[in-house]
Amino acid sequence: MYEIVAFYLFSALTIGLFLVTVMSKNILYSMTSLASGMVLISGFFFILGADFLGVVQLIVYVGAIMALYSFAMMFFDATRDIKEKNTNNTLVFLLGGLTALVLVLMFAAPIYSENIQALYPMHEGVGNAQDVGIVLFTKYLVPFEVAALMLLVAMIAGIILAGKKMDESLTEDMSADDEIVRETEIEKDDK
Amino acid sequence: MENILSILVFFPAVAGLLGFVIDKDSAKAYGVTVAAIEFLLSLWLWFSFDTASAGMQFVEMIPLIPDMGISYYVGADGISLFIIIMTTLMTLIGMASMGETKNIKNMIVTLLFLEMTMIGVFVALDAIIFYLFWELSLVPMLYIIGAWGGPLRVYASIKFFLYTFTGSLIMLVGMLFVAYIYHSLTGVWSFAITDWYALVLPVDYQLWLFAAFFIGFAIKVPMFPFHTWIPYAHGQAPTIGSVILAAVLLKMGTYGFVRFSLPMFPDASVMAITPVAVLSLIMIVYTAMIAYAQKDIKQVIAYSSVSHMGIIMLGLFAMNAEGLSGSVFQMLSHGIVSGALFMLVGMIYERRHTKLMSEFGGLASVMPKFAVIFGVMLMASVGLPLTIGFVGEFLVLLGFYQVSPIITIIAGTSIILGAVYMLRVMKFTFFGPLNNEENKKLKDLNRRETWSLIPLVAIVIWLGVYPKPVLEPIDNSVKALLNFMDEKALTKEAKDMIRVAKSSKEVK
Amino acid sequence: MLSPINVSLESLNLITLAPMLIAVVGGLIILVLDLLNNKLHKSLYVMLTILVLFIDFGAVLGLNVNERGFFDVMLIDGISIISQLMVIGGSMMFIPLALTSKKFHEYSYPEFFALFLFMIAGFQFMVASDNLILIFVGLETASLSLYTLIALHNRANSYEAAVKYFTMGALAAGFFTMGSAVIYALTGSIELYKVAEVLATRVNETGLMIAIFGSSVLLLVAFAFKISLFPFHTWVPDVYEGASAPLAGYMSVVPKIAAFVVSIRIFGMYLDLGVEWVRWTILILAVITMTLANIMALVQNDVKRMLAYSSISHAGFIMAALALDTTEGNTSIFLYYALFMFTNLGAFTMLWISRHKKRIFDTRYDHPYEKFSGLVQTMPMAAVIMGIFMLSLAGVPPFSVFWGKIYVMQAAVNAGYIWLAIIMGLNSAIAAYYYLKLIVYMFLKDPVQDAETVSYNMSRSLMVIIGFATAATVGAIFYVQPLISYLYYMISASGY
Amino acid sequence: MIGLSHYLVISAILFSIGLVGVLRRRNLLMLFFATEVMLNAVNIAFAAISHYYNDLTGQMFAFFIIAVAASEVAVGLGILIVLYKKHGSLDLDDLASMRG
Amino acid sequence: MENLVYVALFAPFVGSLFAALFGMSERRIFVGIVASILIGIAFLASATLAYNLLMTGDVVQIRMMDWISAGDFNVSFGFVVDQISVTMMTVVSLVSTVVHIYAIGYMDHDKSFNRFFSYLSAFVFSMMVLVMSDNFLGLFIGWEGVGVCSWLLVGFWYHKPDQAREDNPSISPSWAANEAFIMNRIADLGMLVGIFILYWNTGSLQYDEVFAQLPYLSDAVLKGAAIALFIGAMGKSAQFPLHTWLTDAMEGPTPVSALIHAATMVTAGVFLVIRANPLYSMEAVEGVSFFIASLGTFVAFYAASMALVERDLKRIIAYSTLSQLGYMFAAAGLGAYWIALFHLAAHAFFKALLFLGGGNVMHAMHDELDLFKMGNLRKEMRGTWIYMTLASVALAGLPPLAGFWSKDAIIETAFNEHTYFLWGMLVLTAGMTAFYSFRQIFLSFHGEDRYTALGFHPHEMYKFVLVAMSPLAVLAVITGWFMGSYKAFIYKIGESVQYEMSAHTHHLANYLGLIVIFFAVTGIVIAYLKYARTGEKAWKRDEEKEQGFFYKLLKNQYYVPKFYEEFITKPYMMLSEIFWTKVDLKIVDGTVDSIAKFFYGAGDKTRSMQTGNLSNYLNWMAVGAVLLLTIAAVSAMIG
Repeated sequence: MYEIVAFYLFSALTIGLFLVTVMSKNILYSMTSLASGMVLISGFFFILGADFLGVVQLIVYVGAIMALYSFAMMFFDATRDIKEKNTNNTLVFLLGGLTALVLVLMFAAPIYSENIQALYPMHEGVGNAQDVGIVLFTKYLVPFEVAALMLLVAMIAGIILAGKKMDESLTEDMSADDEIVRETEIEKDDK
Repeated sequence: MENILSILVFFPAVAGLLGFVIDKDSAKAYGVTVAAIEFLLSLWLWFSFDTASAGMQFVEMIPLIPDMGISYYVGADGISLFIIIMTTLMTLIGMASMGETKNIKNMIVTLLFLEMTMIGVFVALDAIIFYLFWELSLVPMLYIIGAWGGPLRVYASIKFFLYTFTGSLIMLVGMLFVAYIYHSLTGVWSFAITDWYALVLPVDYQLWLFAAFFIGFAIKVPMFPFHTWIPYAHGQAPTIGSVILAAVLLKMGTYGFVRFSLPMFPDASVMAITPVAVLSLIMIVYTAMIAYAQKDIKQVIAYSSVSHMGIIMLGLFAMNAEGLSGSVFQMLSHGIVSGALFMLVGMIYERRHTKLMSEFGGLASVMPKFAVIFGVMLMASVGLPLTIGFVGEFLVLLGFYQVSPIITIIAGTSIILGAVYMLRVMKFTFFGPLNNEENKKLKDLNRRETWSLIPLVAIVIWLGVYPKPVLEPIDNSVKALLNFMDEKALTKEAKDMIRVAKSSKEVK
Repeated sequence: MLSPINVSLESLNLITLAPMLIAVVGGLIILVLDLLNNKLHKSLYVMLTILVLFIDFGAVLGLNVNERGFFDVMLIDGISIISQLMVIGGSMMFIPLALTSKKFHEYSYPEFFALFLFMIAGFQFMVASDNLILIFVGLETASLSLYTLIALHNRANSYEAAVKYFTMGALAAGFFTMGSAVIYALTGSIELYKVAEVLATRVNETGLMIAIFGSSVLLLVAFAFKISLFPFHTWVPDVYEGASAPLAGYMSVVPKIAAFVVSIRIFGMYLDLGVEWVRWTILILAVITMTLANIMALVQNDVKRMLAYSSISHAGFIMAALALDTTEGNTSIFLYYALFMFTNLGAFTMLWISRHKKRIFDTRYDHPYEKFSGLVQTMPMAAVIMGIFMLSLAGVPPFSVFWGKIYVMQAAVNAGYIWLAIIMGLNSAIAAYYYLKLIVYMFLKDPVQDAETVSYNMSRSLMVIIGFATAATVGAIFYVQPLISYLYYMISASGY
Repeated sequence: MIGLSHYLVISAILFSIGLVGVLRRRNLLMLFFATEVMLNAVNIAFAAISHYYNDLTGQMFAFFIIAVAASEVAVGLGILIVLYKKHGSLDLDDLASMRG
Repeated sequence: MENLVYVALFAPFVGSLFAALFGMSERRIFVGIVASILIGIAFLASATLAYNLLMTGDVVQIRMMDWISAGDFNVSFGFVVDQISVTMMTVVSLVSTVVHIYAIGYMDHDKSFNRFFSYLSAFVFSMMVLVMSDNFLGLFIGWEGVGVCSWLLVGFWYHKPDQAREDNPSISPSWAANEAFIMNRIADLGMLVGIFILYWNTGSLQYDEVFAQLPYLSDAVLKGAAIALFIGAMGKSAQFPLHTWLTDAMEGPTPVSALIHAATMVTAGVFLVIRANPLYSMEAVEGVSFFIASLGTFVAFYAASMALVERDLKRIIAYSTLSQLGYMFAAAGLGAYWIALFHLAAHAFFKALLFLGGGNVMHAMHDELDLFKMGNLRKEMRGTWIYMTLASVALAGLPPLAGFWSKDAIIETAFNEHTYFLWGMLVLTAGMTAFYSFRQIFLSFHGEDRYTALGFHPHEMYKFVLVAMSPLAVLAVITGWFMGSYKAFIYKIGESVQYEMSAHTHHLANYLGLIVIFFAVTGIVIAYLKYARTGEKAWKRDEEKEQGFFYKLLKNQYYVPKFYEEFITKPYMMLSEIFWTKVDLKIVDGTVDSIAKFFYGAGDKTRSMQTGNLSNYLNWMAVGAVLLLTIAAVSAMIG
């Protein structure tokens, strides 16, 4: 019962919040609702017994990612309303709706099978974090390390892209923009 | 020298590579020397060729990609032998007579590469090697037309390239399919034509494959309605380009029919007689009429070329030794005659920078030598007996008469229509009063031009009077081919249609 | 309580990790070197990178076929070895392009080379696993590095390119994860060998087809994006235009090889299960891709952009081979890319050599066709070589790409898809036009520039690369046989 | 009782919302938000499947997805910064210098 | 003997080559002399051969070398000297010799003197090949060879400009040459077809082998071969409807007209029919033969009718040639091959003489050919006058000159075959012949002097030319006397050439002859009354009459050339233009180009898909994904 209530509550809230995220004209609302949605999603994780995941969700998403976004937002001075020209809302919603429909149809299929044996079963009476830890550091050690590498890449990327050295370009001779040496007519119809 | 074919193929290419370092002013001498050596080599090939044997000679085989069954596999028989010699000859003469001075070094190098690809096509016994040279030959030609051509040269060269390229890609699919069938029957990959000959294909496969090869070859020939690239190519190409194009490149198409379509798909070939004959008729009559309507001398010869190729096509599908031998012989004769005609037009073009008939008239008085040689070539072109043009045309018509008298008679109008448009050229260019002031100071052929044409005149007459040395080896190979087709044919209709020459023929 | 886990070091088969580790360590060394001395010249890093890759290459060569390692996460089968070799080999060929005579922004960063090596490691992980997680993480590692490398070219266009690539990549990642989720829901596993096993038992269950199809579509979208199939190809021209020429050339080969390996693993699985729908979807997408890209390439005014479209078209070509699901088809993928790589290397290097910091010929393009007009008169050798590359791309024998094309077409014919072979042939014919266009400019038009402007960036190492690419393009006929037999052996050994 | 399908459906709906966001957003930063929504939607699916199969793999996947999302944000923001420095705008519509 | 054959054959060839060596240099009189001598040698050789044949009856057959062999087809250069060919050889070489010598004088002032002899000798060579060959293909070589030489010689004065048809019915020498060549080519196709038919049914082209097979062939084949070969003959011998070229060919120098377009080449068609007499005498082809005879008769009359009103000296002679060829065909068609051959020979002599005489007049009148501008030339050109009168008498068929004997025999044959209509026509034509030949003589040599007023100062031809013409004059007189011995000579060849009048005809022969003579004399008398008198009764042009329908019809050659121009040449040109500009460029090439344009255009269109806007790209991606998903869902639910 508690699960049902929680599920529907969280569902309604996440859907609502994420709708705000994608629809709102105000970046602040958008971001706030995103953050709240993520918190609620960690709620799902807790319902589903994925405690560790829920915590990671909170820490990484709500903590790290949202923090990054808010810094970025400040940097971009994007607190004012965003003017977006949406030329083709019908298409967008049609696509979204269709996607939802097809995915729902897919998931409505008898996708779940009793016969499937869990490869890495959760153990009764063992905390989720422990279970996760064991699998993560045995089977998924390599992906884990690669993820570390990925984060390193992301870090380096972030640093050098945001770094001062990028302000001056060695690639482009800026003067070129002003004086085009020669205008050549492009022969469009030469066969 | 068992590997003379390889030498023939690669000598020009190596010479072409080395040609890059030759000084600009000596480039032409270099090119002519190389072409002359190549020509001598090809004569040597003839000399050491066993004319009595009908099979492949000087065969070389080096596996290149055994997993795909591709090997460097070359050989020559009576059919290819003379086309090779013609190729080397026309390259030599074309080069020697060339008046081009712009970027001469590039031209020489290009021509030498072109020569390699042309000879490669005619000696290849592996389908992929054939295809390789076939495609590669487009590139130098593209450059020649495009770089030294007339005002529409870019359009013409691209059209030439793309058209042929498209057709040959379809042909390539056909080749791949044959290889696949060969593999599924024997378990071995092979692109060797001689291996493919052993394949006995069901008739419906034959038809599809015939169609695939047909597209490739027909565009090259060029058969109606795939011929429209050729007026542009000829019209825009420099003289040397037209000479090589008409003399050699077009022969690749007809040669392909002999090498691939006929022996591999005998039943389909027999079934295709009527459609091919109809297309050939259209080529013969329709293009002859178009030639008549031309205002530009070169275009007349270009269209006449198509018309003559129609005769060759007709002979190929006569399914008897007379027609087929005649057809192969006609390839040589057309090569030499149309090559010479293009050279002649080029010479006048160099002097006057126009090819319009209306600009000329009465040239015979100021350029008698030119007029005489043009006249000889004209007569050969319209198939006058005792010139090279007659032998082939006569044999083709003779051969096809057995297949269909009506078609032969319509095709025979080529001797009339050919005369109609060629004589028109003669009349408007050489005869009549010499009215145009500019024409009055025209110089007759100089030594270089005369001496590059005289060998052709000599050949035109020699092979018209005594074609035997050439015709005999061709005939041997053709007879072997027909025998082979007859044995291989599945359907009775095909067996009936293919007429094997018998040495001792019963008299009715 | 959980019982303690005992894992023997041997069972981990750590050697399977060695190649990637070499690349990663190499990247770290470069970072450390930079920390110690930030005045080092780029040539040092280039050479270091090459050396690292050299060792990496050796390590891959030393791997045994069909081994698993590290709790079966690592999968070293034939295609993973050959694809790693090609990734590393391709990288080794492209990285010396940093040694231009002029300075370009990205190469002033030592981090560029570190990221480059990390990216290679990412690709290696991606291809050396059948675990969707590792594939995903490896893919993202490589992609994130690549986005950065593109942006590091440091001009407006390259940012734009990076943003476009990045955003679409993020969307593709979404589809990939969703697809994985469906697969996971279907089979309870994300390891492809296990997935295949379970799916084989479930494939006939009623009502499940929609999920199987759906999963294939979601994954297809993700990889079609990487491979650049229609309509997921839209990023390619812009990214190639925005990126530097070496990187564009690199992108046209190496990431695609990695993506193809994963595609072989995933879609090969579907095809083996008898899901014909996937085959037809891929075939149709492939055909549309090659045709449409060809058609769009016809009207391009910029050589690099044209090459971008051409690489889309080539990718469509190869994707069709993938749908054949035969050993020959799969061999042809690698053969094609190996041969394509040399030609593309050459072509993009030529563009790179001619790259200016100013846009002299056009307000927008770096390499408009006009730039090369009459090249044969000013730099005959360069024109001839570039011409050879173009002919090779057009599929004119005996240059390298032709052998790839003919092998693909033969594979199609052998699999009974003659119509496909014909479409491939006709597409080659269309494609010939735009390659010819460059040849026309180089050979048939009169020069508008002097040799200086075109050989602006020329340096000895670039000449070496060009020479190498030319030799490999021209001499393809001599090494195609060993290449085929090696590839065929490796692929059939790994059961594809 | 809440079954797997419930979670999957909510995941599907959230995924579609994310997609809608990706499609209609013109501001790059907000577009990035939408991609996060999509990834989160998938995470729900993974966690749910994991739960119902009693298998940890799904959680692993979700875990890595979060890691990837984090890295993407870092790189993405880095690119946005250089872009913003150059263009002074994050609007997609200003970003069409390369076309055709 | 074989050597003689080669001498007869190749002496002209050597002459031609010799002359060709100097072809582009200044006029050298010795070129003409050498060429003439070589032709003379050929004549001597031919004559020796003829004598030898007459004495021994041994037919010489030689095979020089292989020519074409492919498949089962095999043909070589082989020559046969039998009664038929030796007759032709002798006639051809004799007339040629005379014409060569004549030409030295006639072409005296032409700067292309050497070239002329080269062509002329080449023609003789071709003609010798034609008549001597022992197979159809060899004959075809000569056939085409003479065609080319005729083309070269008719167009010899190639520099003359084209004129309107009203001013000059032949338009220009080059035009006439082309016309001749092309018309002959049309007929040659027929000939080729005949050759094909014979080859595929008999397996050979050797005369003897082919003829040996004839009895075994089906009627259809025989008919086909006969028709096809005759089509060939029609072209060369200018039979209706392929006759227009012959009169136009008069644009060539007069020696050419004499040699080619009167004595030799044009008779090749007759020769072919005679040569193939075993074929034409087959019962199956009786219909064809009768058609030949009828056509011959028709042409005889038709040509003669046009000659009645012609003013151009040479064209009159050309019409008369045409008419006489009709006679020959009539004879050949009726089976009297030897008579046809005999008339051929006799005609060659007197017609050559006539032409050469005409040449003298032309030379004297500075190429003016209008009879109305001459008159009373006899006082200046006595020799020519005698020659021409002699030739005209022969042509008119008055005894005892050559024309009488041969022509009379033909007319008699028509009677003998009970084809009385043909006989009537031929007799009538004989009268017309006499009229127009004497009209020409009277208008030019008699009557009033009209040329002085126009500023002409005619003079007689060189002496040596007149001397050279004398053999022809002699032969024109005496040939007929040897008809009997010739009959004996030629009968040796075999049954098929033998032709005897029935006893009935033989009985009436004298009366028949008288009828012919009567008509001829009547024609001459009318001509005299109308044209030869002087003073008051002198002939005056009647402009009004010239507007009459019949006059105009005849004058315009029954509008046949006009018809050809309007209904063949012009439509052909138009159709060619349409094929080129409309069909080839617009449709065929247009299709090809439109395919290319389609792709290029499609590129331009699809290009706009690449908007550069990221949002669009994302849309594309989503559309693709959603579409695929939907299709997947639908197909999964269906299938």
